[in-house]
Amino acid sequence: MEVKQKGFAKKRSGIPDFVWLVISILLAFAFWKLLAVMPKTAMVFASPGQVVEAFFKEVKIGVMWDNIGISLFRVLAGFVLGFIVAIPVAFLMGWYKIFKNLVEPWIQFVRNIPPIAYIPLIIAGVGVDERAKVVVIFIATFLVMVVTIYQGVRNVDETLIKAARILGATNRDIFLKVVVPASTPFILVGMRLGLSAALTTLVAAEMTGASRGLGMMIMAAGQYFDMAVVLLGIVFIGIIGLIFEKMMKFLERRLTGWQETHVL
Amino acid sequence: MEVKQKGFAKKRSGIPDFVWLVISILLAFAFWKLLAVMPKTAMVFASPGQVVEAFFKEVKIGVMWDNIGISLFRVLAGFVLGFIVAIPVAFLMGWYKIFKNLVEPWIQFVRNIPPIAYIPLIIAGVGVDERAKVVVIFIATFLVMVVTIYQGVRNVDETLIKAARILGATNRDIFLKVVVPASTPFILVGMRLGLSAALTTLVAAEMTGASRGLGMMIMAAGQYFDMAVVLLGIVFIGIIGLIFEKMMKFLERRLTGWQETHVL
Amino acid sequence: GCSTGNAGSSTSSSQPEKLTKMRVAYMPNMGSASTLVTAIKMGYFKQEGIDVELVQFAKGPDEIAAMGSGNIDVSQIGHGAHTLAAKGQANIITIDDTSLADAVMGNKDKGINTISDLKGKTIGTSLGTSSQVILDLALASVGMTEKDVKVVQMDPSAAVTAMVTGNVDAVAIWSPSTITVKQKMGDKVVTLADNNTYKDQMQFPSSFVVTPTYASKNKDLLIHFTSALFKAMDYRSKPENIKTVADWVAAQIKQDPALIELGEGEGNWLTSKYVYDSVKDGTLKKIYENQQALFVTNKQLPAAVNVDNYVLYDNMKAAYEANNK
Amino acid sequence: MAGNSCTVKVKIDNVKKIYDGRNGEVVALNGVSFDIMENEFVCVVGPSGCGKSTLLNIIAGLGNPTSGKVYVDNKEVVGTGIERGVVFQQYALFPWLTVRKNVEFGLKLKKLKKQEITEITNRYLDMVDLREFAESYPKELSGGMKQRVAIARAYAVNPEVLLLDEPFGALDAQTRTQLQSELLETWEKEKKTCFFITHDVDEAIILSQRVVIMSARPGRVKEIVDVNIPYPRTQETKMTKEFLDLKNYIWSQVYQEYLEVRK
Amino acid sequence: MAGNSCTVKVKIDNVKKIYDGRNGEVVALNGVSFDIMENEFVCVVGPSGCGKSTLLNIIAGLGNPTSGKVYVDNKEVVGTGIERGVVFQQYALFPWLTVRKNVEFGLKLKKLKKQEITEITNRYLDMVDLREFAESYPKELSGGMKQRVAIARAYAVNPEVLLLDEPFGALDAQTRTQLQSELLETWEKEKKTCFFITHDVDEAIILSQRVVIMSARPGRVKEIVDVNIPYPRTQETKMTKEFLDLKNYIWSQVYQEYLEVRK
Ligand SMILES: Nc1ncnc2c1ncn2[C@@H]1O[C@H](COP(=O)(O)OP(=O)(O)OP(=O)(O)O)[C@@H](O)[C@H]1O
Ligand SMILES: Nc1ncnc2c1ncn2[C@@H]1O[C@H](COP(=O)(O)OP(=O)(O)OP(=O)(O)O)[C@@H](O)[C@H]1O
Ligand SMILES: [Mg+2]
Ligand SMILES: [Mg+2]
Repeated sequence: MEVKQKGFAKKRSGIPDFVWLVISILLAFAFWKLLAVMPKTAMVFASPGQVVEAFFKEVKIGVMWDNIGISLFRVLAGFVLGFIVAIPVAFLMGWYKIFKNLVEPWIQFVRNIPPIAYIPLIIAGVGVDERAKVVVIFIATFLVMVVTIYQGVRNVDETLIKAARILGATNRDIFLKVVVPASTPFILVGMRLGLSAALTTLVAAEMTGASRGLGMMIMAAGQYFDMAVVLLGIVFIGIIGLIFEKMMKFLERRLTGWQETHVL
Repeated sequence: MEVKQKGFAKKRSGIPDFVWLVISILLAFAFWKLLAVMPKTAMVFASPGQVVEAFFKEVKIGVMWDNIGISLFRVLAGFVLGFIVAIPVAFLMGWYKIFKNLVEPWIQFVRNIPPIAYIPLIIAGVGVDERAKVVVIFIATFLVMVVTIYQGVRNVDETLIKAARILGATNRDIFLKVVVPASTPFILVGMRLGLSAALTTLVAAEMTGASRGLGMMIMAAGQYFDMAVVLLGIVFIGIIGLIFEKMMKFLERRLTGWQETHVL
Repeated sequence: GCSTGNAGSSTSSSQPEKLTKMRVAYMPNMGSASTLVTAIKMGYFKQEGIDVELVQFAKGPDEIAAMGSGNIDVSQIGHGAHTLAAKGQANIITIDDTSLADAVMGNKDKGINTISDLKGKTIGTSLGTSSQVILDLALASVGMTEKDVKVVQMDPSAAVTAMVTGNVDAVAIWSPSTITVKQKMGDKVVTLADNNTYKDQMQFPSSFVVTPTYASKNKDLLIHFTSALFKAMDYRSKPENIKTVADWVAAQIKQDPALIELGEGEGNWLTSKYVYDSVKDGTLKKIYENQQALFVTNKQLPAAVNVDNYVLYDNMKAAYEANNK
Repeated sequence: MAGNSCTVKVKIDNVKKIYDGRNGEVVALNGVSFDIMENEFVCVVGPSGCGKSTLLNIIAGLGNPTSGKVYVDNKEVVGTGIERGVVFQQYALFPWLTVRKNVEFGLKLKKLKKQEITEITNRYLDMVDLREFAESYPKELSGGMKQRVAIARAYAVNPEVLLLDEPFGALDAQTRTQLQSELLETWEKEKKTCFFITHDVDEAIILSQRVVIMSARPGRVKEIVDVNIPYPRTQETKMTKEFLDLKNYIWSQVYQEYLEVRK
Repeated sequence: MAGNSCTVKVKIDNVKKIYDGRNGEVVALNGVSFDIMENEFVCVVGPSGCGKSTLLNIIAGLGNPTSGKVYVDNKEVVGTGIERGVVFQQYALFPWLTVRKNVEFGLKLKKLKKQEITEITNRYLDMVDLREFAESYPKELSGGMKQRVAIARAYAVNPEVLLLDEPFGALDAQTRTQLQSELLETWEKEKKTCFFITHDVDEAIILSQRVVIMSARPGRVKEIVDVNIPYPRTQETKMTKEFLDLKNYIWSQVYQEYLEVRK
C-alpha cells in the first residue's frame, strides 16, 4: 500500500519558472481582453490597446514618470519607516508585559480604522506636504507589520532563547541574534503585507492634498471616468508590486537558506 | 556575572490585565480630549461629548443599529468567504508547483491594487447589491490571508510531514491534520489581518452603492464635515475590531495551548 | 500669513515687491479650479502682491481639515462643506459660482421617462451632495420622498459604472459624470431634473472660505485676494474665454483638455458685478439662507443661524470697489 | 523462536545518496547493497554521520536515493507505505496533539473503530509507561518520555517492517532493557521485519540476527556479522564468551572506522 | 589528578519544582539538597522522567524552583550566568547559523578578538571532528553531529561550571569514549566543576567522583555514591572489581526506582 508523494517534495516540474510566469501573464492578458469585449464589462474595462495609448498620452504630457517617481518615494519612505518602528515595538511588546498592555489596545483599535476615514485627522495633524502622505502609508504599514512580527516574536522557540542566555546573551543580543532571525518567516510575511499595504493605501495617502502621484492620477481620472488612465494606474501599481515581490523573494532566499522548505 | 531575566519569562506583573486595559483606554480618552481642544486639531476632532451626542442622535433617527448590523454582516460574510477560500488556495500553492506558478502572479498583482481603484470594476461585474460589498471585502481579506497562510504552509516542519506520511496519511490528511495545525500561528495572524482588512475595506466596499452601513455613514457625514458622526463611525469600527480581537485571543488560547509561548 | 499693508496699490503691477504667499486648496474640476487658475495665468494675483500656491484635494472636508490646522489659508468648497461655515468654523470671503452640474438621470430601458417612474427604483448618488438635494427636490415635486425609492451611496465614478452597466436604474450625479453617462448611453438616458429646474428654490453656491481667525487677521490681504478672484471671474464669464480657461484647468490638473472642455457648462460663471449687486440687493444672502434651511431640514445643522455671521459682504464690496474705482 | 524465512522482504540494491550541501556535495551513501529477509532482525552500527539515518529514510520512502533502488516485497519503493513504520531519531511528535492523540494518529487514519483505537492506544501507552501522561502535550514531557511516545506511536499501527533509528538512545538502562524485550517479543509473535540503528553494540547483539557494520563517510557496508546466539537472549547472554567475542569484534571494526574519520 | 577543594561551588538547598500541566500538577522535584564542591565531577542517574533535566535547568538559572534555592559561589541563582555552561539534551542549535557560527556565538558575545575566536572555534571543532562541516547548517547534520556541535559550543565559552544533559547520548561508542577523555582532561586541567546527567552507569562511574542516584517521580535524591577510583581511568578500569561492584550496586538502585515507576 503506497501513497504517491506529490508536493512538499523538492521535485521541480520540467518547465522553468519564467515560462510559467509568461503563461500566467498571457492568461491575464487574455482575460483582460475578454473583459474589455464582454458587453457587461466593456464599459469599464478599457482594452489593453487603450491603456497603452493612455500611457503614451501621459508620457507626452510629461507627468507619467513624475507620478510614478513621487508615489514610489512615498510608498518606500512610509514602508521603511513602518518597518523600522514595527520591529522594536513588536519586540518590546513580546518582552515587556507592561509595554504590551499599554500599547496593544491602541494598536488593536487603530488597525481596524479605514485609512480614508482618518485622512482629515492626518491633514489636521500633519499638514498637506509630503509628510502627510508618508505618515498615512507609515501608519498602514506599521500596523500590519507590528501585528505580524509580534506573532513571530511570540512564536520563537523558547529553548533557543535559553541557549543564547546560557552563552551570555543580554536582552539586546537575544533580540538581535535570536528573536529577529528566528522570526524571519514572520518578518518576511510582515514585509510582504507591509509593501502591499503601502501600495493599497497610496490612493488614500494622496487624498491628503497631492498634485502628483499614481493615486492622484487614478482618483482624478476616475472623476472623468477615464477608465484607460485608471487601469493604467492600476497596472503600474501592480507592476511596482511585482517588482517588490521579486525583491522579497531575493531577500527570502538570502535569509532563509537555513530553513527546511518544501517548495522552492 | 548574572544577567537579569526580564520578559519571555512567564512572570506576570502584579496588576491584572483589565486594569492595564482601563489605563490604556483612559489615556486614549485624555489624548482625544487634548486633540479636541488644541487649536490645530480642534476643527477635526469632535470632542467625546459631541460624539456621544451624535450617537444618541443617530439612535433616535433609528439608523445606528441598522448601520452597525448590516456592516457587521458584510464584514463577516466577506471575511468568512475569504478564509474558506484562502486556506485551500494557500495549501494548493504549497503543494502543487503548477498551481502555484499559475496562481501566484495573479495574487501578487491584485493584492497591491487599492480597493477604491477597483470599485467600478466590481460594480460592473457584480452589481450594487449586497454581493458587491461582500465581494470587495472578500477580495481584500482573501489576499491578506492567502499570503500569510501560504508562508505558514511553507514553514511547516518537514519532519512532521514525514512522520504523518509514515503513519499512512494521504495528502488530504496531511493538509488537515498536519499542515493546518502546524501553521496555526500563521493562520492566526492571517485571520487577525483578515479581520482588519475587512474593516478597513468597509468604507470602500460601501462605495459600491449602499444605503445603510457604517462606511456609508462615515462617507455621508464627511460630505458635511460632520466630524462627530465620522468619529462615531470610527469608534464603532474600532470597537467591533476590539471585539474581533477578543474572539481571536480566545481562539488562540484554544488552538495554541500546545505551544511554548513566552508571554501570556 | 500677515497683511501686505499696500492696499492702495492694488492695480499697480510695476513695483517688484515682495509677494505674500498664500496656500489655496481646490479640487480637480472646472467648477472648483477655474477661477484660481485663471487668476494665476492672467497674473491677477501677482498684481495684487500675492503669490498663490495651489494644493489639490479630493474632497472638501479634507480641505477644511487642512485649513483648520493652518496648512491652508483659503479653500474653494462645494455645497456640503458650507455646513462648516454655518457652524461658525469658516467665513465665506466670496461666492465663486453656482452649480449647473447636477442632474437626475434615468435609464429609459428600465422604464424611466418621468420623475414618477422612479418609484421603487434603485438610484445611485453620493449622499450629502447637491445632487442628492436635486434628487430630493425632484422626488418631492411628484409627492415622493427617498423612502419611495431605493437610494444607494456611491462615488460619482462608481455611479457612472452602475448606471451604464444597468446596475442602478437612475443616478443623481454631477458633471463630468453626467457627461460620461450621456456619452455612453446616448438616447437611452433621460435627464429628469437639474439645477435649473429648481433654480428658484435652490441654488448651490461654491465659495472661497477662510477660518474666522484668519479672516480677522488678514482683512486687507483678503480684499486683494478677492480682487484677483473677481478679475478672474469676469474673464471666465466671457463665453469666448471659457475654452481657454478649460485648457488652463486641464493643464493644472493634468487632464485631457478635451475632457475638461466638456465641463464648460457645469457652472453659472458669475461676474463680479453680479456678486456686487446681489450682495447689495440681498440675493446673495437669500442663496445662502436657502442653502442653510436645507441643512437644517436634513439635520445636518441643529438650528438656523444668521447668514451674516459667516458671509463677509464687506470683503466682496471692498474688492469690487477696488477693482472698479 | 523467530527465524528467517527465505523470502527477501527488503532488498537494498546499490544505493547511493549524495546531498547537495552548502559545503559542496556530501556523499552519504555509496553502493550500499544487502537484503533483509522476512521476519529478520537486522541491527546497523557505524560511526556518527556515516549515513545510517539516510539509509533508513530511503527504505522508509522518505528520501530518494541518488542512484540505486530499494525494493520491499519485490516492489520498488517510491514513497512511504504503512507496511513500513518508523521511529525517528528526533522523535517527530506532533506538538499540537496530546500523548494519546499522537499514538492514535495512525490508528485513526486506518479508520479503526473507536473502541479498538482506545484499546490499542492504551496497550502501547502501558508498554511505554505513559498512561499517566496520556493527556499531556509533548512539551510537558522529558526527553526520554518523548522518545517513548514515538515508539508507542510507531508500534501502534502495527507495520510489517519496523525501521528504528536509535529508538532507545534517551532511555535509562532499565527502561531500555524492558523495551528491548518488548520489541523482541512482538517481533517473534507478529513476524515483523526489523531494521534497527543503534550505537550500543551490546544492544545490537542482544537484539539482532545480523549486525550491519557501516564504514565512515562515504557510508558503505563494511561487513555484515551473523549473530548465531539463540533466542531468547537474557542478561546472562551478555556474560557468554560467544557474546563477548562478537562484541569485541564488532567494537574493533567500528573502532577502525572511527579512526578512519579522525584521519 | 583532579580532586575536590573544600569550597562548595554549587549548593542545592531543598529544591522543589511543580509543573502546572494540563494534566494537573506534576511534582518533578521534591526536597532535593546536595552540594557540589569546586572542581568536583558529579554524575546524575535516574529513571526517565525523574527530574534530572529539571534540576539542571534550575541550576543553570533557566527555571525557577517552586521552593528552595540554588547557590553558586554562595550567591543565589536568579538567572543564567556565563560561569555556568549547558549542553542541552535536545541540542538547541541555532538553525540559522552554520556550525562555525553556532560555536562562535558565545565567543562573540564575550567580545574576544577575531583571531582568538577563530582559534578557539577551530580547536573545539577539531575536538568534535567537525572542522569539515564548519560551514554546514544544522539541518545538514546527522543527529550525532548536531550533538557534537552543541558540545563544542558549550565548551568554547569555557565556563567554570559545566552542566551536561546526556551529552553523549547520540554518539557511537568510540566517539563517546574519546569525548569522555577530552572532557576529563579539560576538567582536570582547567579545574571545572561538572554536573553530568547520563543513563549509562559505566559512563557515570568512569567520569565522576560522586554519582547522584535520583528516585522516580517525584524526583528526590535517593542516594549519593562515592566513586573512589583514582584518575586517570581507562578502559581497563571497567574490568576492575571495584568498578563492577559499583556498577552493580548503582544499577540495582536505579532498577528499584524503575520498578517503582512500573508500580
Ligand atoms: N539534509 C541534509 N543535507 C546535507 N547533508 C546531509 C543532510 N542530511 C544528512 N547529511 C549528511 O549526510 C551524512 C550522513 O548523515 P546521517 O544522518 O545519515 O548519519 P547517521 O549515520 O545517522 O549519523 P548519526 O549516528 O550521528 O545519527 C552526514 O555527513 C550529514 O552531514
Ligand atoms: N514544561 C513542562 N510542563 C509540565 N511538566 C513538565 C515539563 N517539563 C518536564 N515536566 C515533567 O517533569 C518531570 C521531570 O522531567 P525531566 O525532563 O526533568 O525528566 P528527566 O529526568 O530529565 O527525564 P529524561 O531522562 O527522560 O530526560 C516529567 O514527569 C515531566 O513530565
Ligand atoms: Mg542518524
Ligand atoms: Mg532529561
